[in-house]
Formats: sequence, structure tokens, C-alpha cells
Amino acid sequence: MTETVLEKKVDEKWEPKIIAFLCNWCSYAGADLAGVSRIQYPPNIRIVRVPCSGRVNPYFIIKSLTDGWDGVVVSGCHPGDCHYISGNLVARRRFAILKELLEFFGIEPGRVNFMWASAAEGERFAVLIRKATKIVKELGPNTKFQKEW
Amino acid sequence: MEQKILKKDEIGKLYKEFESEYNFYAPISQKGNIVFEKIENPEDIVLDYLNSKIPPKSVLFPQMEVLFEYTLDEKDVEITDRQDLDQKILIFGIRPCDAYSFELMANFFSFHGNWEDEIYLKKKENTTLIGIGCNNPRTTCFCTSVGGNPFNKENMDVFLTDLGETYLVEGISEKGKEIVNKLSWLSDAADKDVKKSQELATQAEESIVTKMDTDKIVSNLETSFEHPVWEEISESCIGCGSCAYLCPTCTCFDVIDETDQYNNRGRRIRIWDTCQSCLYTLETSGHNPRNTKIQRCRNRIMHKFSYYPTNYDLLGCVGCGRCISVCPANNDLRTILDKIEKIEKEEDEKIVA
Amino acid sequence: MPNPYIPYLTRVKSIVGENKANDIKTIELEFKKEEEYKKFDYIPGQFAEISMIGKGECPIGIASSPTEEGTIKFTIKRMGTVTSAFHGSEVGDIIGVRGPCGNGWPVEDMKGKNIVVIGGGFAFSTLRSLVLYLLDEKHRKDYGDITVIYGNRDPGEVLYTDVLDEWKKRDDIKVVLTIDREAEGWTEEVGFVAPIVKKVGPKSDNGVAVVCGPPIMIKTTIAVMEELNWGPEQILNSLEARMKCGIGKCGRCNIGNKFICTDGPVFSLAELKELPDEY
Amino acid sequence: MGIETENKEIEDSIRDEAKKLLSENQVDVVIGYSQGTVPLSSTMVIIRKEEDVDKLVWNNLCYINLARYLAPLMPQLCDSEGKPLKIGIVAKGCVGRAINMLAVEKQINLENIKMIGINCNGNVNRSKIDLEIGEKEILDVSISGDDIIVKGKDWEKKFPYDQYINELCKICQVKSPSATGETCVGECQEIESIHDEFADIDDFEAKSTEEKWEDIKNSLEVCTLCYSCRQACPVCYCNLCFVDQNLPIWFGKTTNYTDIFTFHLIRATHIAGRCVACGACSSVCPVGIDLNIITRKLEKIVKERFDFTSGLNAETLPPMMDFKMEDEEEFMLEED
Repeated sequence: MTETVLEKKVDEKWEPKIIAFLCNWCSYAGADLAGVSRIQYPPNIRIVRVPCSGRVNPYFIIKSLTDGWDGVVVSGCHPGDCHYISGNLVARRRFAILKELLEFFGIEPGRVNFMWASAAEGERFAVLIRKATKIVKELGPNTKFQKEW
Repeated sequence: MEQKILKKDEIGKLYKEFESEYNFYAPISQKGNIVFEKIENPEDIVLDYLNSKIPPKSVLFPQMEVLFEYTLDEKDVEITDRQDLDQKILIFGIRPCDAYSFELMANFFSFHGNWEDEIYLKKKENTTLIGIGCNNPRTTCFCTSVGGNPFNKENMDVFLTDLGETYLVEGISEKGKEIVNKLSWLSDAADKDVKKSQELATQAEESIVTKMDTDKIVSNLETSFEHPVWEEISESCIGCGSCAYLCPTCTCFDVIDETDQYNNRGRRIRIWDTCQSCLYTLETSGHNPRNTKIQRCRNRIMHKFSYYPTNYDLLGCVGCGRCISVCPANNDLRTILDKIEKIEKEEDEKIVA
Repeated sequence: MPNPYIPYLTRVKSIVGENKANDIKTIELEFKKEEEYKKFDYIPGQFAEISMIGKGECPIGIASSPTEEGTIKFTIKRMGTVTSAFHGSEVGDIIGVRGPCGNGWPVEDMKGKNIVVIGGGFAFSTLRSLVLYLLDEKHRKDYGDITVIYGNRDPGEVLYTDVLDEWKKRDDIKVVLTIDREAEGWTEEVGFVAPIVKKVGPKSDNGVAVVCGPPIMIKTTIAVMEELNWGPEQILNSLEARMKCGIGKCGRCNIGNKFICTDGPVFSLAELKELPDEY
Repeated sequence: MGIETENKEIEDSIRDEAKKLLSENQVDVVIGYSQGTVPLSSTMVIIRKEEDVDKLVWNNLCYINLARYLAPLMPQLCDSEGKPLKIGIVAKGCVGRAINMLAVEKQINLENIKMIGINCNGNVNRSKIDLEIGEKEILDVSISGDDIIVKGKDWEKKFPYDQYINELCKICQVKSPSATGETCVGECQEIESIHDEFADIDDFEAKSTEEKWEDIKNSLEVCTLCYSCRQACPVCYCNLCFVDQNLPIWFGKTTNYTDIFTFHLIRATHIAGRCVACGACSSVCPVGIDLNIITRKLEKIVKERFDFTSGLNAETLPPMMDFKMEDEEEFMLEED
């Protein structure tokens, strides 16, 4: 990663940088479908492919924020559709707690977004990414959580 | 004699004299904890504290300290040394036990092996200590047993005594005498002030209730490495780092590279570490020389009361009692040392019998 | 004295895989500044804190001999973050070196003695340094007979085959290689190190034995040596420990009141018997 | 009945039960609390002989959660062959909860454990008293009637007991261990579920994000990362804590606020649904950080979302080890 996510010039041109953890079986394919179907969505996300949304450890999310990413998106298969049967159900409980805790600790809840998108839902994927980008953009850059130098 | 009087409301004035030349550190209350911090407002200074929660070692050996900084290029590295070591430091309101701890630390950092810890030693060299006598030692204090004294002036540059309404000011070292001379606005001390300070010193010394025979402890430790008493001693320990972090003579540290990978720069830092953590000695191979709590507890006590005396002929403890008052599991150092002292005696008696 | 935590900067000159499993590599380093190389004055058995700047630092025994001029070598097994970084490095990369640290093999005291070098597996790196030093034409005459016994799990794990071959050609050194179990194409000894030592039966008179290897090998070998009438002060060991600073400051490598990094890593068996069993 | 008399009764019952267990060889050792050597403290003690039971005390300063010593098991609690001894353990409600929790997570074998159940009457809030006394040395702390009497060299101060106990003790509903049958002697009860109100953290939650951040920052800032909270926690028994992991290094261990903050945040996620609300973490903090607000929030989340209270029995899986198809997912991003 040579991109400078740390430098933040906040002006009207500022665009958030969002890291997206997409499950290999649904959401990543969904993103792919959005691409091949030429559905436009904001170029703010950087995708990390993970085997399952259950693979997403809260460390990933918090580490991303301390590293200076403005937002995090985690996307997996719809409940019941998990390739590994219950990975996303386990993940869902984890996310529920993490989301509440982040809010409780004073991190804007909109910085971390969870969603379901199947391999057939290119359109839905694009819509949700648009929505997530909008939320994060409104929150502004993530400065307080980022590790200072 | 060069004894002067400083009025309690003149601390601000004193601070002004030093502020431009020195980084002025003094005890302040931070959420109920006394810590030594760089002073911005002299009104924050608290001098009638019992014992600071975090020892003033944090000034010269902070919990996190940069060793050097670096920038990474494609195929090159540039290293920048510390530039701030020449700054003058003044520590105001330090207690004799803590001042002595600086000597112990400097001794350790300069003595072992061929290498000297230049970062610490340089800072120490540029440090001036304005200490204050300890009128009310705590019941956990035992400095008199480890060669200290609540009014020990030896390691200070300037020494203050709290006389109630005023402070008695004495220049101790050459540097300190010069400083006192420069503060021409201080009034001269009367004989009764000096007398009172001596009374306070005696009173303080007498008020120390914890007494131990450190010679006996040191000699007992030499032979009791395998003694079952260690099992008992380590029983209640929960393995946290409070004792080591808050000990004024604990010097162990961990070295970490912190890299800002987005900007190709970083710093190598050292942070306090504790021998009570099981990771402290864990080797990459998985082998751990001190795998159990028993061994780790023993190492801490042996280090202060056996290894240190063997290597430097000094005790590695200044008797500040912080580890006693702060231990979450109340694994009291006094009890530990008492056990070490006693159990040997029983064996001696057996031999006599 | 300058800041002792600042490493000398060196460049990777070559990097060679040493074994079949390819988890051991020897890295040859060239100092960026010639005067720093001059300052880096070491004897065999010492180690250095080498660092991948940005990843971390670790203590590694110096595998080259001071008689091999111009560069220094380290043999590194891939274990954790830092060693993996070394394995990933390429020729020309910058590596920081701090040192030399530790006491090293007592080459001065060993003069005039017959020397037995017993090594097992990966621990041979500082022994390579020692033997090369002893065999150097400037030093060879100062020492008596030299015997090298080197054991490994299988032929693929034998390190430094190039220098071993050279030594085998010489007549002023006896080289015995062994592997744990028989393998195809292996013509030398088969068996654990301890029984082979017994078979070779080095004489203890006027001898110094240098034993380096995994703990179990050391234990069994020392038992054999004692049977062969070797005294504890004649047997030398090199210890290792978790270290951070390498210069006796960070505190973690103590055994009793000794620090492995400054008082060691070389201890005689007699010294070790005095120390608590915490290594 | 004053707190003082209550304490005496609890203490007597502990000693009687311990004596009985030891004399009948039902247990090999008893873990309990004994008198601390400095005011406002107590220490853990292992009783091996019947005649030593008088070392056991109960004095409202027994803040360490004794279950902490069970996992990982110390060598002192094993026989010469390394097999676990039969252990009697003085169990207030939260110790009982922790033991149940450890049993669910298969860290301990309940067959080896015998709880000496007591009806806990709360623990003194050490840091609050320390803070109010300030820089004066406390020489003695005692309970008289319903007051905590704190004495110094030439001063004495009274604190009403009901106001100066731990916040968690004030609202505690599991005062004696929830256990039955063989595992427990003394005061025990079977609790199926509790009715818990979370009025105490509603105020905090009502704050704005920015205020929350500032408040949390304000309280965590002084943390020295000594990890006492982790070490005192009965459910923090990992061999290698996430902050210590170095392959890869996830989070720093420096005094940078981000590192302090992430440590507490991640630790909170790890003990979610497992925290037994004993308050040991706050009681042991050397710099007096109040972590209770975080643990209460965790309790609230699991209670409201999963209707779960940790440690009420030794069978129910904690929510983070379990899942249901119909879990709430109102937080998921959805199309408008």
C-alpha cells in the first residue's frame, strides 16, 4: 500500500477512502456483477476479498480505522445463504456488538457499515456502496481515531 | 551555611526563573494520581503529596521513548538520531527515594558490559534536581532499611524542607549552590528554621515503622533459589505489570519498530516492559526460560535483592513502597521479604537443635 | 559515546538458501561505510543485533569469521516477523547491524590447546566462524589438533557444504559428519551426535570442547564428554535467549545475575553449573 | 442489621464451611480472602490445613475475583503429578458466575470445584474513597454499623456504606452463586434469569458521539497499560492476548492514546457476553480508571439483544458462541 491515506486535506473535493471486506462467494461476486453490468458506484472503496464475512475479525475493522481509513464496509451473503452454512450468522452477532460498542466509545456509527449482497445483486451492491459512501462523506475524515504521528 | 527561605506563594516566581532555561517537571495531580509532568501553570504543582503514583523515572525514562527515527526509501534507509538530548531538565519537588533511584538507574545504564545507554545518561547529566524532604513517610515506606532516609540530601542539587508556612532552601551540590545564589530574592533562613528542619527530619525518620534486615535478606537469597517459599510468595500474584511499571528502579524495556507505512517513515521506540509478563522471556522457538509465575516472581525479587547487590554492591530497591500500596492482589513486598528472612531462621534453628 | 541503539547500515551482498527446506538462509552484508566496518571488530562466537528497519530487530550469531574480510555473514532461520523479513530481502536491501555483542569464543585462552567442535543442526553458524578462524594461516599454528563433529537430521539440512568440503580436503583438521537416520547417497556417519562423539573419543588432555546445538543434543553430548573425562571448565556452550537490546540494558536475558548478551553468550559448563537453571 | 454484623456472619459461615470441607476431605485446598496488609485491600490465600481457616476473612474489600486463579490453573493448585486438586473456593455471586462461565467454556471441570457460597453484601469502592481522601495516608479502614470509617494519622472520616460501594455492587442481583447440588455449599440459589435495568448507562448513551468520545478519552487517558484489568479478569484467560500477538502485530502497546483506546475497545468486544460484572478490573486499576461503565454496557447489549446474563448456569452457551437465524439485524445497511 503506497497510497497516502493519512494525509487529509479537507475541502469540498475531499473524498472518503473506504475499505470493503467482501465475502468471496456472494458480495465479491456481486461487486463483480456490478462491474460487468456497468452499474456505477463511487470509486471510494478498496476491496479486500475474504473467504466469508465470518472471517472478518473486529481487529480488521478497528485496525483499518486506526490506520486512517475513513470508513469500513463489511459485506457477506444473506442469512441462510452462507457458503459455510453459518459463518455470516456468527459474524452478524459480532457485528451487532461491535457496532454498538463503537457507538458507545464515541466513534460515529456510520463509519462502520455492514450489509448483505448476494452474487446476483449487482444493483443492490452499487446502491448500498453509494449509500455507505454518502454516510461516510457526511461524517468527514476520520481523524480522531487515527494513530497520531 | 547557605540556607534560604522560600515562601509557599513564591513557587510561581521560582518557576518563572527556570521556565525559559529548563524543561520544568513537577508533581501534579492527574485525576487523583500524582505524576511528574512538564509544568505549564505553576499553580498545578502539588508538593504535599505522599508519594507520586507514577515515579519520576518517567521523566528521564518515559514509558515510551524514541530511540531513533527513520525514513524508508525504495532501496535506502535514513536514520535520524535523537536531537533533544541536550535540553536541560529540572525536576522540582522530587523525594529523596526517587532521587536515589536515578543514581541506581544511571549506574545500571552505564555499568553493565561495554555499552552505555547514552540516551539515559545524557539526559541524567542535563538534569537538575530540586528535591523536597519527606515529612510524612507512609507506613509502606522503608527507605531507612535500604540505605535511604526521608531527608537524604545526597543526590539532590537543591533541597527543600516544608516548614509549614515556608520552605527551607539549601544548595547541596555545586550546581545547586549556584542556583540558590542566583535566586537573590530569597530571604535568609533564621536559626530556628534550620533547627525546625532538623527536628522534622528526625521525626520523619523515626516515623518509619517498616524495618527489615536487608543484609540478612541478601545473604538468605543467595542460597534459597530453589526454596519452596517462592511457591507461597507467588500464590496471589495475578501477573500484571503494576509493580514493575510503578517501580522507580525497574529499567526493563521492550523495543518496537513503529512504521507509518503510508508515508515511509517510522521510529524505533522503547516501552516499559515487565518481567511479570510470560512473554517477557518467551523465545521464538517456543521455549520459555521463565514459564511459570513462580519463576517470574522470584526473578523480580532476586533481581532487586540478590543480583543487583552481587553485581553492583547496592540494593536495587529504594524503599518507596509503591509496589506495596499499588499491588492489586496485595502481594506485599514486606511480607515477601519477611518470609525470606524467617524461613531461613527456622532452618538455622533446626540445625542448632 | 554515540546512541548505542543506532545500527550501522549495511547492504545485502548475497543471499543463499542453505538447506533443502529453504527455511535457513545465509545473508552476506556489506557495510555502507568502510569506517563502520573497521569499527565492527569481532571475534568468532559473538553476535549482532541485526534489523530490518521498520520490522524489528533480533540477535543473530555472526557466521562469518573475522578472517573473511570485507563482509559479514549471518545464517538465519525463518521463525518470526523479523526473520521472515530477512528471508524476503533481496540483494541491495538495507539491513541494520548493531554490535558486535557478547563475549564470543575465548580464542585467546584456547591457544595451544586441542580443540573439539561439536555442533548440531542450525546452531553451527558461530562454529563455522570459529573453525574458519582457527584454520586461518595466521592462527592455525597457535592451536593443536582440531576435530569437528557435526550432526544433522538428514543430508538436506547440512549447512555450509562448501566450507565443509574444503575442510575435508585439509589434513590439519578432522571432520566427522553424521545424520540421524540413514539416507540415500550418504557416505558418512549415521547416528545421533552423542554416540558419534563416543566413537570418535576425543582426548580430554589439554583440550577444549565447544558444544552447540539443540538442548537434548547438548545434554546427551555432555554426558558422553564427562564419561570421556572432560572437565566442566573444558566444555564451552553458547546460550541463547530472547533479547531486545543486546547490550545488557533491556533486562530480559538474565540467568541469575549474569546477562547472556554481555556476560555470554559463551559460558563454560563450570560457569553454567554455578548459575540457576533458568535458560 | 448492620453491615458489620452481616460481615461477621458471612465470615463465620466461610470458616465453618471451609473447616468442614477440609476435615471431611471433600476438598484439598480452599481458596479465599484474607486480611490485606495495607488499608483498602485484601489478598488471596490458599488454605491447606483445617487449623488455618481462621485466616479467611470477609470485610467488603474482597474485590479480587477468585475464579481468576482457576484458569489457567496455577501449579500450586495441582498435585505433584500436575493433576488438579479438589478446590474449595469462597464464592460471592460474581465468583460463582465466573466459575459457571469458565465451566461453559470448558476451562475448568466443575467436579473439582466446590463453591463455598456466601450472600455477598458488596465491596467498598476503593478508588472513590482514595480519590476523596486525596494526599493523606489512610491508616485504617473499618466498617461500623452502616458506615465505612476511614482513619488517618490525626483524622477520621465516615462514608455511608450504601453510597461508597462499587457501582456494580449497588445494582447487583446475583449476590450468591447461582448453582445447585454438588458444586455448592453454603448460600446458593438457582437463578434462571434476572430483571436488569440499565438506567445507570442511559445517561451516558444519551450523550452525543463527540461527548462520549471525550468522556471515554478523559477516563482512559491515564491508563499505563499495566494490564492489571486483564490479569484480574476471570474470563481473560487467553494464553496470548491480542495486544501481545506479534505475527502480525495488530495493535501497538505504546502510550499513544489510540493504542490505549483500542486495547480497551477490543478487550470489551472479547468479554462481551462473558463478563460476569464482578468489577475486579476497576477495583485493581492502579490509576483508578472506572471500567464499569463499559462492562455495564456489555451487559446491556447481551441482555437486550440476546436476553442473556452470563454465569447463571453452567450449560447455556454465551451469545458470542452461538447464533440464531432470527437474530435482529436492524443495524445492517439496507436500501432505502
